[in-house]
Amino acid sequence: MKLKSLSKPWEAVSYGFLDASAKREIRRKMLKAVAVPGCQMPYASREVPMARGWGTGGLQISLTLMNPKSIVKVIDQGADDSVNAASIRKFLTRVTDAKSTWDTLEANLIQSRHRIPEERLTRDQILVLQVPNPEPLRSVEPNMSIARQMHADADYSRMWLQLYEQIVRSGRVMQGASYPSMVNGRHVMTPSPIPRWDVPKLNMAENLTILSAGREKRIFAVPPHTKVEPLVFSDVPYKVEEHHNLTCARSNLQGYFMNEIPNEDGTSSYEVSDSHLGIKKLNEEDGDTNLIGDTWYKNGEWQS
Amino acid sequence: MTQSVLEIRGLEKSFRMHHLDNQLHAFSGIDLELSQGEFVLLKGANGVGKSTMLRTIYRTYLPVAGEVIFHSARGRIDLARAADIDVALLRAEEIGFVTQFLVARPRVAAEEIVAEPLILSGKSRQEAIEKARHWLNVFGVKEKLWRAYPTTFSGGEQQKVNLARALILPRRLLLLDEPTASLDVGARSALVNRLGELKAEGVAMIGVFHHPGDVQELIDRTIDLSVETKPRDMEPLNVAV
Amino acid sequence: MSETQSRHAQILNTLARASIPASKSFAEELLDNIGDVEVVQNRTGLVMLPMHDTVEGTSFHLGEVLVSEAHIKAMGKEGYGMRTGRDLEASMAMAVIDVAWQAGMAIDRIEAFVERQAKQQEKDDDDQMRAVEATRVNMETF
Amino acid sequence: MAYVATRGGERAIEQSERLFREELGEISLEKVAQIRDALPYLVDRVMGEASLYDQDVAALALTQAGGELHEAVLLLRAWRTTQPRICVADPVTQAGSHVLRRISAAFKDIPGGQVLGPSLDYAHRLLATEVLSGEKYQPPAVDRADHPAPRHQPSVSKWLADQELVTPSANDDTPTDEIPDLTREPLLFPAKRAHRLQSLARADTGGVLALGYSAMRGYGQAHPTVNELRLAEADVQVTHPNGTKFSAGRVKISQAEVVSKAKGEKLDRGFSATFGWNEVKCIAAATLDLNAEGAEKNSAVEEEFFLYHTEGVESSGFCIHFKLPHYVTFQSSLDAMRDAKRKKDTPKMEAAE
Amino acid sequence: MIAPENVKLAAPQFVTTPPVLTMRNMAKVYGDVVAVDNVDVTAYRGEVLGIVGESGSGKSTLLRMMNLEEQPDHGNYKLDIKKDIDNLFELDRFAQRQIQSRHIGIVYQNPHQGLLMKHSSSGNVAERLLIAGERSFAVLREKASDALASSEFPLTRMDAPPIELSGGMQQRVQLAKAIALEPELLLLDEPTTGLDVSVQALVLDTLKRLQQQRKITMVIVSHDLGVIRTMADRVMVMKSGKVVEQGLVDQVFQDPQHPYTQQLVHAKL
Repeated sequence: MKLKSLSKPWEAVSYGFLDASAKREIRRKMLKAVAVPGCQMPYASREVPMARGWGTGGLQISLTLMNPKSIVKVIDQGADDSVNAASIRKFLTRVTDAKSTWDTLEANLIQSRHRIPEERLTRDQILVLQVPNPEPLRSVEPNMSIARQMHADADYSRMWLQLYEQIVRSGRVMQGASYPSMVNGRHVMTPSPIPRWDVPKLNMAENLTILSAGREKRIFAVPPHTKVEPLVFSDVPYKVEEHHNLTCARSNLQGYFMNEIPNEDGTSSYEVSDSHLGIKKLNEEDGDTNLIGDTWYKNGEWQS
Repeated sequence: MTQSVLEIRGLEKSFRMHHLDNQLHAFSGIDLELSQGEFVLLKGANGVGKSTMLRTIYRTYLPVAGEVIFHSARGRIDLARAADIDVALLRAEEIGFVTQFLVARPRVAAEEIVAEPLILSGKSRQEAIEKARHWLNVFGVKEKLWRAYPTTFSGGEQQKVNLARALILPRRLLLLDEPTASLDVGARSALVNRLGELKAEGVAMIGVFHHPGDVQELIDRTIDLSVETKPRDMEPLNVAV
Repeated sequence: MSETQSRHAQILNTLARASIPASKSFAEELLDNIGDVEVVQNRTGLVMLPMHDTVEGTSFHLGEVLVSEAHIKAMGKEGYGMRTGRDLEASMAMAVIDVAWQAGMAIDRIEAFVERQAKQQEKDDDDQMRAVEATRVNMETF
Repeated sequence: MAYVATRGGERAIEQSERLFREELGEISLEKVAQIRDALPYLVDRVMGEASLYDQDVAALALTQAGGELHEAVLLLRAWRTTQPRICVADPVTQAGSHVLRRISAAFKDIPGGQVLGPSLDYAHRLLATEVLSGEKYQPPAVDRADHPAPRHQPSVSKWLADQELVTPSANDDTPTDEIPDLTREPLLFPAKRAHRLQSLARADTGGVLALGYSAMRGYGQAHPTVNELRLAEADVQVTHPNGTKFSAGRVKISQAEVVSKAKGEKLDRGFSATFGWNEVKCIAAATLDLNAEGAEKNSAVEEEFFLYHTEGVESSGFCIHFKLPHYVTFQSSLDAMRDAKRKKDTPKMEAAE
Repeated sequence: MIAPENVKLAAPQFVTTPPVLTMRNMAKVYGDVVAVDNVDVTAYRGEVLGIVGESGSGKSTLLRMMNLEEQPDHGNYKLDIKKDIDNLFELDRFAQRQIQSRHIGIVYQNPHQGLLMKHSSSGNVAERLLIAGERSFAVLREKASDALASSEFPLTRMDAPPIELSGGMQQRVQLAKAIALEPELLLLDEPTTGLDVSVQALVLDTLKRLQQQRKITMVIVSHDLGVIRTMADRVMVMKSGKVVEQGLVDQVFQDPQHPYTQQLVHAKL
């Protein structure tokens, strides 16, 4: 008998990369987050082989939720082929043996940075949003301890004040993405930096949305059929980006959130931000039918 | 039978000066009764404690013994022992203290200052200002000054504003501490007229006058403090109310 | 602590720092006569290392130390090896020597091996600490 | 034929990584060993910040990251997540550590004496340029003393406690399995002391130095004096299945205790320790610990402020994440700006409508 | 003989409405320092209660307790507006904050303590209204400008941040913020200390006018006897955490009973 025959080869990585204790903690914190919609639940947040700020929060949720039957879609700024989305998708499928897709309708798990797909999500889908700054109060109160107390007191006057100040200074609410929103009438959350265009998609949605910040170690959730109301004054209505009349230069889609592409002559052209929606449109023109599912906006108008 | 307004019995005032370890005696054993519409003159040599007595009745000075029974519209009360808040209430509604000094406030017009007691007593602003202008006129303050700030007025003009303010509201009891000193003739006669009116309305008054001749016709009784009490020293502090 | 246990501790201390090649070849020799070996555990892993803070006496984690671990059963005894680093065979060698010592097998040879290793470790420590002693600042200057 | 987008992204990231690795060249066991042996203090720093002690793995991380410290620390931390946790060793104590360097700046002499150990503190920082001309630099050997220094040294802290100059530390009898661990539970404020010290042990050296230095320069409330600084080796004390305790080997640690110059009757103290030999981090971190009590909200010496901002993996990660595309959020802001500008150009404010 | 203490403790005979503010046995110790030593305070509707004393006398601590910013070691605090609550200090933090934000206004000596210096002045006032749940932008504008106008703040500058304003104007913004919700109780902590004498007079005048117009109950803390004499109806004199004397403001200033008050009045007059 030799030592070599007794000893094991040196290697060990758990299924889904995270060890069982990490997944258990994250599952528990997700349950808590679902139980108190919009309330930030602290979690330990393990280090994963990706830099903090690059979606490690979303990644830990996906790794915990995924199994070999999962079909995962990863988008960054609306695009499946953007570099970071590609990198995360590669890692997720490598450590879980799950399938990946670009099609919103086909996926049962969607990890996204900064966008919600234009096609309506269903009760069988989970949306995981990567969150850089989970604290909506950060801009008015950088100190986490004080901010936590403000949440406990439901004291959001500073947030309203911020909106007041913007109107006083600029004549309108200047908040771009990350529009602070009241969840279930109790907790104000940041919907992660999705554009204002996407915030209504969270309100009374069919799907579960989990928001996770790896660097800041917070998980929060919008369960299905939960109210999500952007903070607005009763006499100053909420306005989404004025993209209703823009047309995608590549797919001819109109009335969806667009990326602006500066042209050399000083003008701009536009390209639909949900890149796979554009691909579907092109494929429909090539003869495929009914590729595009039900969408939240139609011809630029919100469909309630 | 006229109704009694003030009954003073065995009133005594002395000042304890802790830093000098000294007791200054002002007066003691004062008895006095005052009825509605009665005007009593306090007299006596300088330093005999005339002003001190007015202030003791008003509770600017705390009596050390005796009673100061005041028959208020709300009932009978001993001012020597009344709670501060009650004294404050009576001062706002029933007991006036008239001196020659005005405590003016910056950027408040003469008519506003005069109208203030009426406003505080619940009169409408318009009514109060109208009354204030009337009395400013009576005491000889020129119309162009009504809306000016008394902080910029001469001493004499300030005094007129002060009298208009002090006498605008009918009181049950008026304490008069040399209100005529250094008044010009016109204002003085206006004051005497006003005091006469108030007396006729039933206001009880007790006063100290440098020249009692000014109010001779109003005086019902004179009390000589030099006889009533044995003064030993002057008042410790002479600060305007 | 019993005398045996205290001796056991000394042996384990020495084995954990013993020369890896020497340990391995000595263990291989022992293995020939050990019979069936059940490997309960052989892995690398982390040992949390806490420390006492001198200010408030709080225990806190400095971090984790990478170790290799081997846990075996043979001759009715449980052999155990753990040493810093990732060499799985080195910890296995330690476990083998340990189980043999506990079973009373080749006691003289094991004691002699441990003795040699302990002497060498003692010599290395002594050399290091004499170098350190040379850096002592002599404060009795006047 | 269906339209298929080119997978430009995936190809680009693949080639980008290749380009980086191509420039670094081959990585071999020899290369890793060379880095481990030639740069022990850098290896120490990486082990400390990753809070994972193993010189070989740390040297590999450094090699693989081309010496990019934050990348090396991240590599190690991420790898650490894949390793099972076997057990918790017995706590390292002051009395039990093998001391190789200990000095006190608070006292001229201390019980046990001032032992300089390995240090460049008094060296003239002259470059050995002759090496670049082809000569070898051979360090002169230490003239060893005829007797060894004592392995263990008394603690200056204990002496201060005996003199009633400090409040003696209570003995923490938390079972080792229950010592708070912020890699398994979130950091919340006010932080448990164990969390604070663990976070500082893992903190980025440069970050701790910058904030600690700001406190030393006067932005803090207490000025540190080094009560005792130690470089030592500590036993990893574990338990055999039959209950016998033994040391699985030794690891290098550094620790510093600083005291404030007395204001009241007792000295305030701060403490820090980390894996590897890294004196500057320990002194700076102990200074932050010293200043934390009663610190003003949002000052650099407030616990929440310094713990959040010295987490190297988080701060470096967040800093480089700004390289990721942000055109959706940028677009959203542009829309608001253009609208506001339009409104400014027309006289009436919508808000006033 | 009439003992001054008996007069002070006499139950009101004519004033039958309950006091707006009643504090009993308030006590607070910091380390070895007794900041407030079993103090009783009563304040009636529409009156101005002054508290004088040197720094360290406990007057500011007492005021902070009135604002529910500071919890006492023991003591009982009742506000008439919350008749059903026997002791506000027994409420949880959340409930205390509700009362603080809706029913109590405060003006601090240092505008930095009371204001967001870089937000607009109107926004500073609007924040109070937002806390109370106002959600109409137009109403916020209107109410904020009303409060600023009542504080004699020039409305042309209503959106200027306090940091760009003079000290006197900053105090007016604080005042507007304090009165925006028409509180029952207005607390002033050295509101004019640090201002030029002329500006000080103007601010005091605004305060006085506002107090008279709205019949607010006001508690003003100052070490400046002149301020107290101008503003207060009644005054409490504090020393080393204790109330050594209280009375009508003219009485306390002209016929002080306690050796400390005599010393204070002689020194300052």
